Amino acid sequence: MIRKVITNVEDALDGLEDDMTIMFGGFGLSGIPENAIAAIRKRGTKNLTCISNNAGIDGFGLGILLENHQIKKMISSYVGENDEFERQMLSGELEVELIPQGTLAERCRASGSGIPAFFTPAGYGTEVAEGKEVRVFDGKPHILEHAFEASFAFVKAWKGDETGNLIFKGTARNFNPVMAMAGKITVAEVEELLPAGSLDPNSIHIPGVFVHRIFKGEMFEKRIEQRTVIKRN
Amino acid sequence: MIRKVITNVEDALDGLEDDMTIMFGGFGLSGIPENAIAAIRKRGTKNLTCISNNAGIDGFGLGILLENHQIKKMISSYVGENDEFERQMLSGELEVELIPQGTLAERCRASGSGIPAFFTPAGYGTEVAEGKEVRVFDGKPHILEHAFEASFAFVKAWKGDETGNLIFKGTARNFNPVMAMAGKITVAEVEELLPAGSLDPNSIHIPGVFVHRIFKGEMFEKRIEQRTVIKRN
Amino acid sequence: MALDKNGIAKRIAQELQDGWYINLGIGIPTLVANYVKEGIKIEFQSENGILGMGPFPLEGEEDADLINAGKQTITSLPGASFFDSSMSFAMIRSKKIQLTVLGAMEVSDNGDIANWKIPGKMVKGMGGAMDLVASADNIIVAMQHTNRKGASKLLKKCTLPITGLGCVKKIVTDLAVLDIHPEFGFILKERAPGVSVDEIVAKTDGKLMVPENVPEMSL
Amino acid sequence: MALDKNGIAKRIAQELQDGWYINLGIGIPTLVANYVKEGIKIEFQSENGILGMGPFPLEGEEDADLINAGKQTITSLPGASFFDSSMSFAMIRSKKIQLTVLGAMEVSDNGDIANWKIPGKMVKGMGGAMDLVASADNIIVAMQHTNRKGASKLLKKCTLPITGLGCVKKIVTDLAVLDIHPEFGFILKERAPGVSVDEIVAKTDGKLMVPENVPEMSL
Repeated sequence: MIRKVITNVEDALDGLEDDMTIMFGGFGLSGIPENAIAAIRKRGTKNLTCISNNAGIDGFGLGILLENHQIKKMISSYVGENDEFERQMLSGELEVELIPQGTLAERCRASGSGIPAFFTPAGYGTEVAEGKEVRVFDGKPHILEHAFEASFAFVKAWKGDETGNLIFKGTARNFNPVMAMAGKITVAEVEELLPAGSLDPNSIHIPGVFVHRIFKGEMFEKRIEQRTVIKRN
Repeated sequence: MIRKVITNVEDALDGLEDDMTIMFGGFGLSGIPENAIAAIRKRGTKNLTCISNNAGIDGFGLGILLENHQIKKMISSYVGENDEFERQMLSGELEVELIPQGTLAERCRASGSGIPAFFTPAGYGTEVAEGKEVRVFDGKPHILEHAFEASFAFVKAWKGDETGNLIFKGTARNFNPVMAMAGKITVAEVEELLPAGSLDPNSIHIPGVFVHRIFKGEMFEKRIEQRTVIKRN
Repeated sequence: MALDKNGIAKRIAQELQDGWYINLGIGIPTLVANYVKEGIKIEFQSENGILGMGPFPLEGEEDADLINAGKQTITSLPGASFFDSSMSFAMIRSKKIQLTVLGAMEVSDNGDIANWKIPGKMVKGMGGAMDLVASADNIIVAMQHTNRKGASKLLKKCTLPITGLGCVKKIVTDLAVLDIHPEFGFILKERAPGVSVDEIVAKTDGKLMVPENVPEMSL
Repeated sequence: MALDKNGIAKRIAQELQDGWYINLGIGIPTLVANYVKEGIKIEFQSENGILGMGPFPLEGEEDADLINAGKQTITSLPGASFFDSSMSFAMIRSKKIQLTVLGAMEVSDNGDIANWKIPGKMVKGMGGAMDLVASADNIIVAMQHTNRKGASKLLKKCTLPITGLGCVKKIVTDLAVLDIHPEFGFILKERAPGVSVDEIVAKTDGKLMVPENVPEMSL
């Protein structure tokens, strides 16, 4: 488990098969595993169930898997900003399961923590709670939510080392750490891949034990979804 | 909530009363809130229920509260190495609840995460599971464990800033972050207290939102419990 | 005259108290940050993973790795921290955020809110809204008093799928400030400048309590 | 001749495989780290919050902020990471640790283990043992074959309070290496050098399967 460095992005996908459930880190387009997504597009794996907070945009992020009809189902908290997504969803081609964002994060974290289920107040009284066990704690109703199971988790970090330790940058951290914890096979792509001992052991966000494969991403476009700025005067 | 800096350790204990349940970070003697413990000893607060992985040693750590008969009950995972503890426990003066270490940590984390209860496999089939709900997930029995409630959490960090952000050092991190998350009032003592903006926002272990009071510890003895070394030849 | 979006934001900003951590939703709520009173110290949380969020960056200083929950480029202020999504919702669910401001399609007179789904239309998802409304003790809704067809958004019972039950404490619309009381329903607290009580009564469908004296907002 | 503690540790070290993450309990298990084969790369986890634990520090270089779960001063190796207790048990419960070695007072022939409490004696607590045995897929117990009174510690059923059920896969004692099979009970795999099968049979109370040929350990 400790020899993790992959030099060829295709090797990072070894074992990825049709019909699998896989996770993708990122929030909007920030911190998404661009290189893995491109490689999955190239590999052509089909009928994927994808757990990802968002579904990319037309032509970028998970949008490129959607337009190639590789995704059977999306499990997300927010899926706006994507025409192809809307078309496939309305035509019934694409299944969509919407989950409160905090529950999505916690179900990933639970999966990577050996916690099969937990209670949360989020979604009580809404259609999210339908069919779920309700229990009152301290006078407040909560619903029982379960850990995800995912064959692969694809995450993107800023820096990584040969032992798989990961450090994320800014808000590109988002879902990446909890998904890194959750994957049966976790594949991390990083901007900088360093020898063991290069990173401060006190500043590691995700210990290498959770990461099975790591590679330096060939290219990070890092597209910005909403460019909001203050004009210089 | 944002003006948090305390200059006088007594102020850090404001509101601490007899019969409260309070948490103490640390593992063995490593990373314990020495200054808060000394102040509580001085304040003389009684009948405390203390949640702490260990119970200190004779004359140091929680040992000084034990010998002053301030602790009614200890909730811990391991309580060896303390004669006064043993004496009080065997005489019935001190109540002791032993909890698996991972469950102890997760019950703190749950408390600071708004998760009232979760399932864990730890302790199934043992006396720890007595009276607890058992549920099978994926063929394996788990028990339901609940979040703690603690009026105060006393934690020790390496560096902190005025907004309450904390960074821990080495394995002195241990229970400190999850307890910091869990306290109704969280009091952090730090070796270095810096102005806002001094710490890298990417390297914060516990965001300031969880910390209500912060002060620079006057003195850290940092006693070593088991000094194991390799002799120089 | 009815308030514009900035007017609503400005009125909500008056509710902000020194020392609060605040989560602002997308849309009008985001504008609240522009009207924080001088002399009070607050921190903005964005649920994608930042505390201590600052204003938009100067042109040319945008960073794809630094966005808010609306996917807009932002900056961080001194004392900020970044964290992952589970930590972000840990602080939300454990009530460490003192104020949540968000938009709504409908609010009922018992504080239910619907703001994530219109049957028959493309559903974008609830994002973090369900987690926020399920846990926050202090929720202010920022919205128009009526929808585009002129129908009231303040109802006896929400007709759209619910986001959370009995959670809204205060509403600021283009016409009024209203509190929600578990027994009395909407309580009219303030009118927008020049807006009559009659207009507000006419445009409110849910149970509404109108005190004898309803002052104009001072903005 | 029966093995000493270091002999037990040495034999267990032969089980270590390249690439494994390993958690060593207090006592004999800790000694295993001294006998790791050349050429294999493993990492030691200590549940108080370190991966990549190294040997004891050189005299004078002890750091109170760097200890193992036995509260001993340690060092960290290149590639190490520190983390909090919830993260530490997250990796343990989610089976990221390939091998757990720990001591025991009793093991039953169906793999139950008792190692935390003797009724009537001062109880020190289970520490992380219950979490470890409840989740680890690969548990080796390191212990003496008999207790100080000469009674077998390999039993039909544990008499002491249980730490975990049906979890032990292998036992290395001063006398033997035994596997545990859900149907056949203890299976004698190896004898300590010079120790007879008869002695092992005599000192084992639980169900024991003895193959025709039981080789001596090669240490």
